[in-house]
Amino acid sequence: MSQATVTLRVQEQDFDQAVELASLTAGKTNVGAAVAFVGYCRDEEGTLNCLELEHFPGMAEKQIGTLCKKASARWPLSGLTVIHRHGKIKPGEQIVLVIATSRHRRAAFEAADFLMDYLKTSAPFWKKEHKKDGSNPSWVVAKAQDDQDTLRWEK
Amino acid sequence: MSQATVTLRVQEQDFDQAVELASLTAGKTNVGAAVAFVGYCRDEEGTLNCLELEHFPGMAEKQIGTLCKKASARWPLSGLTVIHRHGKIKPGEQIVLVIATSRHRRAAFEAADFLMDYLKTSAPFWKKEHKKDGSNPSWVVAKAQDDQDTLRWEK
Amino acid sequence: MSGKSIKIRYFAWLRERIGKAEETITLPQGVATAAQLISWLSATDEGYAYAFEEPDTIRIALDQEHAEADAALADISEVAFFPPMTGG
Amino acid sequence: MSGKSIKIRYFAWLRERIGKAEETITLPQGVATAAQLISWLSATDEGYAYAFEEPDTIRIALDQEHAEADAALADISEVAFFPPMTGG
Repeated sequence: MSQATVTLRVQEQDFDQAVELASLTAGKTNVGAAVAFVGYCRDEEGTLNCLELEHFPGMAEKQIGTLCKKASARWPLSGLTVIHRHGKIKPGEQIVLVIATSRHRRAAFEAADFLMDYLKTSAPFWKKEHKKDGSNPSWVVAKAQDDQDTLRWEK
Repeated sequence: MSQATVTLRVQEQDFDQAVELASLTAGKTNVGAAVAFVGYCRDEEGTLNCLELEHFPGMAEKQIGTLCKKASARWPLSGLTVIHRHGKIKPGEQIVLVIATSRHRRAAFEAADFLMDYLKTSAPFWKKEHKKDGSNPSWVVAKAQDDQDTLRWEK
Repeated sequence: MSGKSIKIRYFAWLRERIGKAEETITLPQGVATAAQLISWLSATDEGYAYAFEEPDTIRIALDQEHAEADAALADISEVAFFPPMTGG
Repeated sequence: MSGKSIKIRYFAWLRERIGKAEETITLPQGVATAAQLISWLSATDEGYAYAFEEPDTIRIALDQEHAEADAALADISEVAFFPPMTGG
């Protein structure tokens, strides 16, 4: 089994999902499946000005790197890309990208799913909501469901 | 729960994953997660000239439409795009695209995964391999694993 | 009393073995299910017999919906036979 | 004998409640674990007491690796305290 190509970035600027996907697949004939996940800033009520993502520089990259290693060891991946933004992000904008490529679809699906579950619960990022009405910004509370989701992989 | 926007195409020409993803997400603030799956024509040994995909016109669209309805009924999706190509496809080229968008990541992951499993086993497409050496083309044999995979959803 | 007319379609290696993509036949008396149609076709010609030599592997669609071998043909206008699918 | 020097970092609402992002302290005698450091800090000031009022919700990283509250600080140069993460 060849080693997966891992790309990992924690950055303020936006990313181009299509460019990242192409760089994992273009000209490759050993990739049968790509699963790309994009997480967006939601605002269903129309009350959000922006999300502000605080992160722990250094530890964020380190933790995501550890997760990528775990995923590569568990599934036969050919490539793995994780990009997580920080700073202020407007409704509708992209927050996070995970792409997993593999010979087979099941590995690509599971690795991307696994990475998103653990990114949520172990990568040091914190979201703060700034409302349009100028009220005090408030920290997003972690969901018990996210911890539950990671338990699916502990078997 | 609002109805999911469903796009479904069976076509010979290639597709642009990024355009399809953008059409499900651009300007939307109720989408929190997008999962895009792309299936590619593999050729690890370098012996394949092309895959030829035969399909049952009419039934293919009908079956995929039924799968999209099932996915929309089972998960709270905002959008669903399925594009399946037929005809001759070269190594490295795209064969199939599934995109699911939702407020939450779990619904998007599961719906895309579900659709791929059932596309494999219930959409009327058949792959034939044309080798570079000019030997008789051979039909790809269905994998028992693909049937197994669909059982995951029958609970 | 003349039997009803039904269209039959073949795909992938069934189409190749039988040597045609479709045909329209008059359903013979006593052929009421897809399985019976397979038996009747197999008895007519070596190409059909070869195509249907392992009936358990044959998938069936009646009017473009997946169906079991014992499904009735009474209200059906199109039967399709094909191998297990390999799309996606 | 003087204690060892350790850097402490705070994130999100812990940072806001404590009013600083980081500080370097000399580990007092008897403070050997992350939990003991939380207790000691909470006793020094109302801001810390407020930040750490529910110790069970506080997550801890030692030299940028997740750690439990009873983890030893002996070989550690940086401790970080933060709420449950909400990235992704």
